[in-house]
Amino acid sequence: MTMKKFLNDPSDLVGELLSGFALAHADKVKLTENNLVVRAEPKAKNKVALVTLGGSGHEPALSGYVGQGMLDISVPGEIFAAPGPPKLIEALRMANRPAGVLLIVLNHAGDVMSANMAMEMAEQEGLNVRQILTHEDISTGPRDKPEERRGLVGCLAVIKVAGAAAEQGASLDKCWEIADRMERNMATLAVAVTSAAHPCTGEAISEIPETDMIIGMGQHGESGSAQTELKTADETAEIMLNMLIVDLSVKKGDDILLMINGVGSTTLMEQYVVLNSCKKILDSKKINMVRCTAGEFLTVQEMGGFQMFMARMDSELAELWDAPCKCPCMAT
Amino acid sequence: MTMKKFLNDPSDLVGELLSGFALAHADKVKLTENNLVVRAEPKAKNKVALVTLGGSGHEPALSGYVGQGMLDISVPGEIFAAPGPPKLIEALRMANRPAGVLLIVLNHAGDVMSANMAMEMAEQEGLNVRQILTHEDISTGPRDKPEERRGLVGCLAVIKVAGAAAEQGASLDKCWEIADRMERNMATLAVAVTSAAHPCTGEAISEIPETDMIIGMGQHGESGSAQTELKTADETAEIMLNMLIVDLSVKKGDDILLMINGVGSTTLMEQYVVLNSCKKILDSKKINMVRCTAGEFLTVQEMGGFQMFMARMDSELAELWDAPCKCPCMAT
Amino acid sequence: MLLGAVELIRENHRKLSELDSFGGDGDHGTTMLRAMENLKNSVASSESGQIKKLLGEVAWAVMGADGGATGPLFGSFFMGMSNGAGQGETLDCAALASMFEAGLDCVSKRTKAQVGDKTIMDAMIPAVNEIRQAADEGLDIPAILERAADAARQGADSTKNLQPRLGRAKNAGQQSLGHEDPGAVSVSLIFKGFMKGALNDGG
Amino acid sequence: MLLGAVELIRENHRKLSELDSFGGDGDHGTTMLRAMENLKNSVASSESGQIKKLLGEVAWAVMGADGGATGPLFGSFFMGMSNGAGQGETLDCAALASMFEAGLDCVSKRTKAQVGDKTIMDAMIPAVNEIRQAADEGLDIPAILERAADAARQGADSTKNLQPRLGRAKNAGQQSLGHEDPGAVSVSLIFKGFMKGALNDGG
Ligand SMILES: Nc1ncnc2c1ncn2[C@@H]1O[C@H](COP(=O)(O)OP(=O)(O)O)[C@@H](O)[C@H]1O
Ligand SMILES: Nc1ncnc2c1ncn2[C@@H]1O[C@H](COP(=O)(O)OP(=O)(O)O)[C@@H](O)[C@H]1O
Ligand SMILES: [Mg+2]
Ligand SMILES: [Mg+2]
Ligand SMILES: [Mg+2]
Ligand SMILES: [Mg+2]
Repeated sequence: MTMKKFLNDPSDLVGELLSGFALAHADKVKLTENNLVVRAEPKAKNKVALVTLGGSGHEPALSGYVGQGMLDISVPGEIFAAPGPPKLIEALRMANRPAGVLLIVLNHAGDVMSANMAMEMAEQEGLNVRQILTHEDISTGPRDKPEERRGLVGCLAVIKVAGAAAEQGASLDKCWEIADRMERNMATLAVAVTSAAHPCTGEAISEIPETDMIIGMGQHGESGSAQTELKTADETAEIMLNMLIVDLSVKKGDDILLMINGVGSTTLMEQYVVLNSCKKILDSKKINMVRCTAGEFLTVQEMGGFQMFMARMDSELAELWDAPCKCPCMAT
Repeated sequence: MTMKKFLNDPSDLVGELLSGFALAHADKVKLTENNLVVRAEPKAKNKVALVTLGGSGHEPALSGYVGQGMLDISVPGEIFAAPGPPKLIEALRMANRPAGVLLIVLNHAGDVMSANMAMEMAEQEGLNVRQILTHEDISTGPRDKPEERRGLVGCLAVIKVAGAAAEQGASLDKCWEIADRMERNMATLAVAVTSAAHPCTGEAISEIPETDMIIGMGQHGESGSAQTELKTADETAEIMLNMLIVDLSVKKGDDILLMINGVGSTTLMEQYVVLNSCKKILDSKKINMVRCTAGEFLTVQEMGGFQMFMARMDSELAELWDAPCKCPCMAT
Repeated sequence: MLLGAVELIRENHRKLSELDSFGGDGDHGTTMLRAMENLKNSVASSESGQIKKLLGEVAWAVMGADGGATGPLFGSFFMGMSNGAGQGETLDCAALASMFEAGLDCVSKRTKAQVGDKTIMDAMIPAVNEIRQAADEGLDIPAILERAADAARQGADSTKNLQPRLGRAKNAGQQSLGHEDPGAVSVSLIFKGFMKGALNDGG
Repeated sequence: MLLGAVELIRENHRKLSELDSFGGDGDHGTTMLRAMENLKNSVASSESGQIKKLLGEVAWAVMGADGGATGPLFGSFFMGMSNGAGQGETLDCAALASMFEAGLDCVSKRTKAQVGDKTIMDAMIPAVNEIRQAADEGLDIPAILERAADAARQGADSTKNLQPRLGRAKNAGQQSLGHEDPGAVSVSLIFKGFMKGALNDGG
């Protein structure tokens, strides 16, 4: 199967995509000389700044969430590859302020290494930065070994609630506490049905048999744990919900946030159908889906499948989830 | 190739997708008993109401644009099939008010027939409705035969500017005039690279050779006019821009709005790359891209490709384009 | 009479969708199926024995199937038939012909399509003309409908060699050459169903 | 010495990406290529003849390739070598060994991976150990690097039969069995490149 993407020279890909991104959303973001994505109108200096980093090719993540109520700086890497420490330390220096900086890092080897190196440098330089790691992929490790869990779409929830807290003037410690509370109460599980092509190599990034689906497939098409034949929306939702409920020990009467994240070619139509399936099942279990959403928040090129995200919510988290935001790819 | 979609019984598909849609966006929209999509908080009765209709399977269109600053009621049909006159007349009755109702119709046989029949009934009943037809697909007919041109993503621009005018309290005649001005000054061209499966039949809705792209492919995979081998983003942008520029007689120094609409599996990454290509080309032609955007606004399931939309803008249209809106799938 | 059509569409909907895939969007069978289910339900729930009223309800039900072009076109056909029907509970042959002509008239208001455009009209126009002629010749209703069904079938067959000039399939160009127009085939199935239905329930 | 590595990665980047596709995300070759282009540019633009300074610049350039895990790991290797290098413009064999050991140390700070985890460490640890041993045996620099290259190559080969326990490929399970770890192959190519480079430019 030939790759059918609209591209120019793949070695300029990230630069071109970021330029196009900045054009499309010039009212909300701009690019620095070094291709960091920053707000068009910076946040007041007396409020905590949020910074994140991550590979490209997952649009609208993560730069699509730079803006009022969410991120201050996004540090995009190359396709599926975290940015290196040089860009990240530049971003931390730029964001640094007395109120402090919260660095949100998804648990993938490259992101963590870059973040750790930049954090060491930041400490040496006396920058005021705290780090939060997101690791909620229940398919890659048990809850008591968070270091084995990958960071999936859950980063969005963490950015949303911590970003809202920062916008409201919360301290760095408070923002960190909010982010940490969200992080400890969330879980994600992915399912994949079709592969995608790596935009630079043109090769398929995974192999999925014609009639199968793979539960637990990662952000970059890394294989997952369970392979079964393709199931209906109801059946798939039931399997995934049950795994998330067990992982989070969600009980009858608990309040949860549910998010369906389409990873590429799975249609919004299907995401709504799955969300509707989830609602029926959760109702039958008397679990309260107090908030929910569906959409393409963090994609893996044109891969088919979705990530199901669940989080136990308290009233403070729900309020921060609802708080207004104005970002290129998320606004209320 | 087996269809790999997360679905239940296809005969309930539209109902399920609408329920999921309403769950995901409960803060902005709700469903009537008869599955019309209406605003959660209705617009003041002294302002013009906007109504549209269209087949399902094109999510987020059209119901994703119900909300403040855009539509009041969306009448969703079945998959790829316009709703019939019974639902539409119900919507027009519901929307009817002294300030009047603007009905926006995309030029497809079914939509137009339903709209005409409903308009005849509305007239008999004395409802205060005016209709605007969008037909901007330059691949299906010349500019002087608008009735041959299909309605593509341009409906979004019409809804945006007319919706903003309505929200600001403009009269029905003024809203119609704005919609008509936008409509007469816009043009769209689509390109397709991969097909999609019809969610009810499971069959491919078009056939595209492995290494080719088809310029002029319609909203539902209907074949287009020109078939060539797959080209780079720059080359594709050049071909499409030139055709749009000729059609609209855009001249050096003109102000335009450009919109890249991903129709399914073409990534946001690619859309940004294409937008960036367009900017370079337009700069070289000294045409001012005063507004632009990219995203999945009106899809054709998981089809690969995009629609390129261009409109000549004046300052009033640009201001209305910028006006705030709060809809499930478009917000500023 | 009407329910015979439901049965035939149900049996052939896959083929109709397949025909619609040569340049169209591949949904005509699904849509006709939905329209016919609605038709069946409306007949079942109708309390009136009056043909005019029944046809009016059927028209609204068919249009309520949200079937793109199909709903308004086939709905208009029944709506026109309702307009053209007398107030009674039975029909004579002349009234039958007038009723079908009114149906065709109502469809003509919705589309400019003529014979040769590769649409439903290629089957519907000859079928309705044939009904008038057969009625004028003094045939009985089952025989009239048999002639209509034949004419519709021939009309549908003739679309094989046509290029579409209207509707979604218009831009398909060559793609649909060699294949019948799905809408015309639906019309022929419906007339065949009327015929079968008329033989079964006698009218 | 360094530029020999650039050449070999350039020749083999497709194979490296392919190896990364068995359970990884298929980009390792692309990433290494970018890192090596950065390395080359930084060597070209470096104004210092001092090894320590040059390696520091190289380390930063490699990390600046935004290469996921690869940037920090290989960057750390050069960073450690820079830390371990003396102030001069040439190296003796013992200093060479210390320099490489410092490189390995710095990488070890970034990862818990050991021999057997199917990562770069399967090639890097034996290669650096071999350098120390060969230096202790009194060999000259090209010979030392030849021994290192062999050890790295053997280490990379050994990853074929391992299951990954760290990094993105971890969850691949069986998929990568029978295939070498791409990172380990890169390390072996780099050491081979060092050897070739040392033969060419004599140091
Ligand atoms: N303008 C028209 N006039 C007459 N018949 C039409 C017209 N447009 C479409 N049709 C008929 O409708 C059929 C397609 O119906 P269907 O697939 O159900 O609707 P859609 O084209 O909206 O998907 C065509 O085969 C043709 O017979
Ligand atoms: N935690 C780790 N420790 C040591 N080496 C690692 C680690 N994670 C990944 N690697 C090495 O990196 C290689 C993959 O590199 P690359 O594909 O460039 O990065 P990414 O995994 O971010 O896509 C693996 O083959 C492995 O050798
Ligand atoms: Mg990678
Ligand atoms: Mg249709
Ligand atoms: Mg059709
Ligand atoms: Mg990789």
